[in-house]
Amino acid sequence: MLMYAMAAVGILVVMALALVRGFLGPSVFDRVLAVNMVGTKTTLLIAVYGFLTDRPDFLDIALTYALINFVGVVAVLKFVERVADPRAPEDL
Amino acid sequence: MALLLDLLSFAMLLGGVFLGISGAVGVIRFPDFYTRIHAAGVTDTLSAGLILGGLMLQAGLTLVTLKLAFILMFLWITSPVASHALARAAMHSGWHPRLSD
Amino acid sequence: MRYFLILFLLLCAFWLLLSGYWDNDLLLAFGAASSLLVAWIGSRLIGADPPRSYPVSIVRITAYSWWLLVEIVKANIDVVKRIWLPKEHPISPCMARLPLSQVSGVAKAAYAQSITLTPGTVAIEVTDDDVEVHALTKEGLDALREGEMDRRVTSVEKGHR
Amino acid sequence: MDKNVVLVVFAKILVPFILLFALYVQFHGDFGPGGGFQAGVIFATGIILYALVQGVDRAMAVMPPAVLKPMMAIGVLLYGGVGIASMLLGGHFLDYGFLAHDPIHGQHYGILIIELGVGITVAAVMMVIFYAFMGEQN
Repeated sequence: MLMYAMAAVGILVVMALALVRGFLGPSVFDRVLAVNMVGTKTTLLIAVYGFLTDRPDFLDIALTYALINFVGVVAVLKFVERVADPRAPEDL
Repeated sequence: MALLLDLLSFAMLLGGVFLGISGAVGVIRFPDFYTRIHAAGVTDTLSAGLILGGLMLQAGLTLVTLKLAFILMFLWITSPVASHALARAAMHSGWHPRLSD
Repeated sequence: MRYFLILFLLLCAFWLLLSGYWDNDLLLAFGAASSLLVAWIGSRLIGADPPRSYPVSIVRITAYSWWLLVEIVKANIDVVKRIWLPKEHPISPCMARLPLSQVSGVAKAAYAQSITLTPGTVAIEVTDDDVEVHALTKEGLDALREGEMDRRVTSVEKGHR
Repeated sequence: MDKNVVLVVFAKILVPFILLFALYVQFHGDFGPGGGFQAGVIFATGIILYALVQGVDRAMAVMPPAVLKPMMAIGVLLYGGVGIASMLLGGHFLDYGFLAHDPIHGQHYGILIIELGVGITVAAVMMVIFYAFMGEQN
């Protein structure tokens, strides 16, 4: 149990660091990169949490989260490509 | 045997977390967007692989392991696609990389 | 039709592995019905351009995957070194257009995917006869330029046709 | 994101499996986490991924709005129908126990059909909303 807890805390630290990059920016792409990273780490966190609480059902949720994260990033990129002003992507 | 397996999966989880933190530090530390993608790549490939691999060792030869393998396959297919789409979108928006020399 | 059948069998296998209830008749029936429905939708999604070749050569793909896995581990170690020890291992970001020798779009995508999957190199743009790569270091770009990965992907592709 | 080879190829490979995963979540509602709502969302996500990569027109050719709009109603009717059926068979609204001779079986089938109704409606509504958003931009 302890090792799952440690892994979960470690993943949370990674997510916090990714959030720092998300807040710092400077361009919208850095932020999307950070969001994508937080998303994949959330997938891992859900999987580890499933083992921590001994409920392997959580793996379905992890898979779903990974899927939604991927489609979300693709959708945001499509939006950015349409809307972004090429000269000033940091304004978004 | 069980102890050995526990130790091995503990080592894998620890290694995965270490790589994750390394990648995150790289994402903060590297100078421009395109170099940060490489650092994020570390957390998406080997870090995820080690963490899920450590869990697989604990689950043994069951369908849980298989589901973990599905998650890993999905992550390894989608995260490079996302990185590539991100880099491509940035390049198309005229966000030029900082190159050495 | 061929695509439909292959997809149907793959989806049935996927259902069985996801579900794990292999003795529940109701769920098995739902699985067969779902696979049939999705295979039908899937062959409509492909539309007018069904894939010409199928990944028949499982052996070649497995061999390539192992090689790629080793490359990924090596690249990860390299990038982690450059993150923690920037003095000893400085980064030198660079870009180049590298030629690619694959014919089909699937193989080109697989090559670009392999490039991106190894940390330290990212494929930015894939065109008909080259791929634009951003690399963290000059060494990484030079290693890619030697073209071993390109050759290996192409040989897997040739194994299909 | 026009003509991104990598995205197109891998979306093509992924979408059928995403759709099957949605149906898996749909039918395993009483065995694990999941059920109609989640399944509907995942199913719609698969089609939305296809639409983002290949363009809305091709997605509309496979999942035409003309089919989706009746589907939204069919799901709700399925839900309501089970409720009415259980009333006709002597119970209260959605009193599944009366749907079969054995109340346990009745509850099982009742929940299954209701979840199916929810799933169909949610998937159809999500896709129609997405089409509406994409239509506005063009």
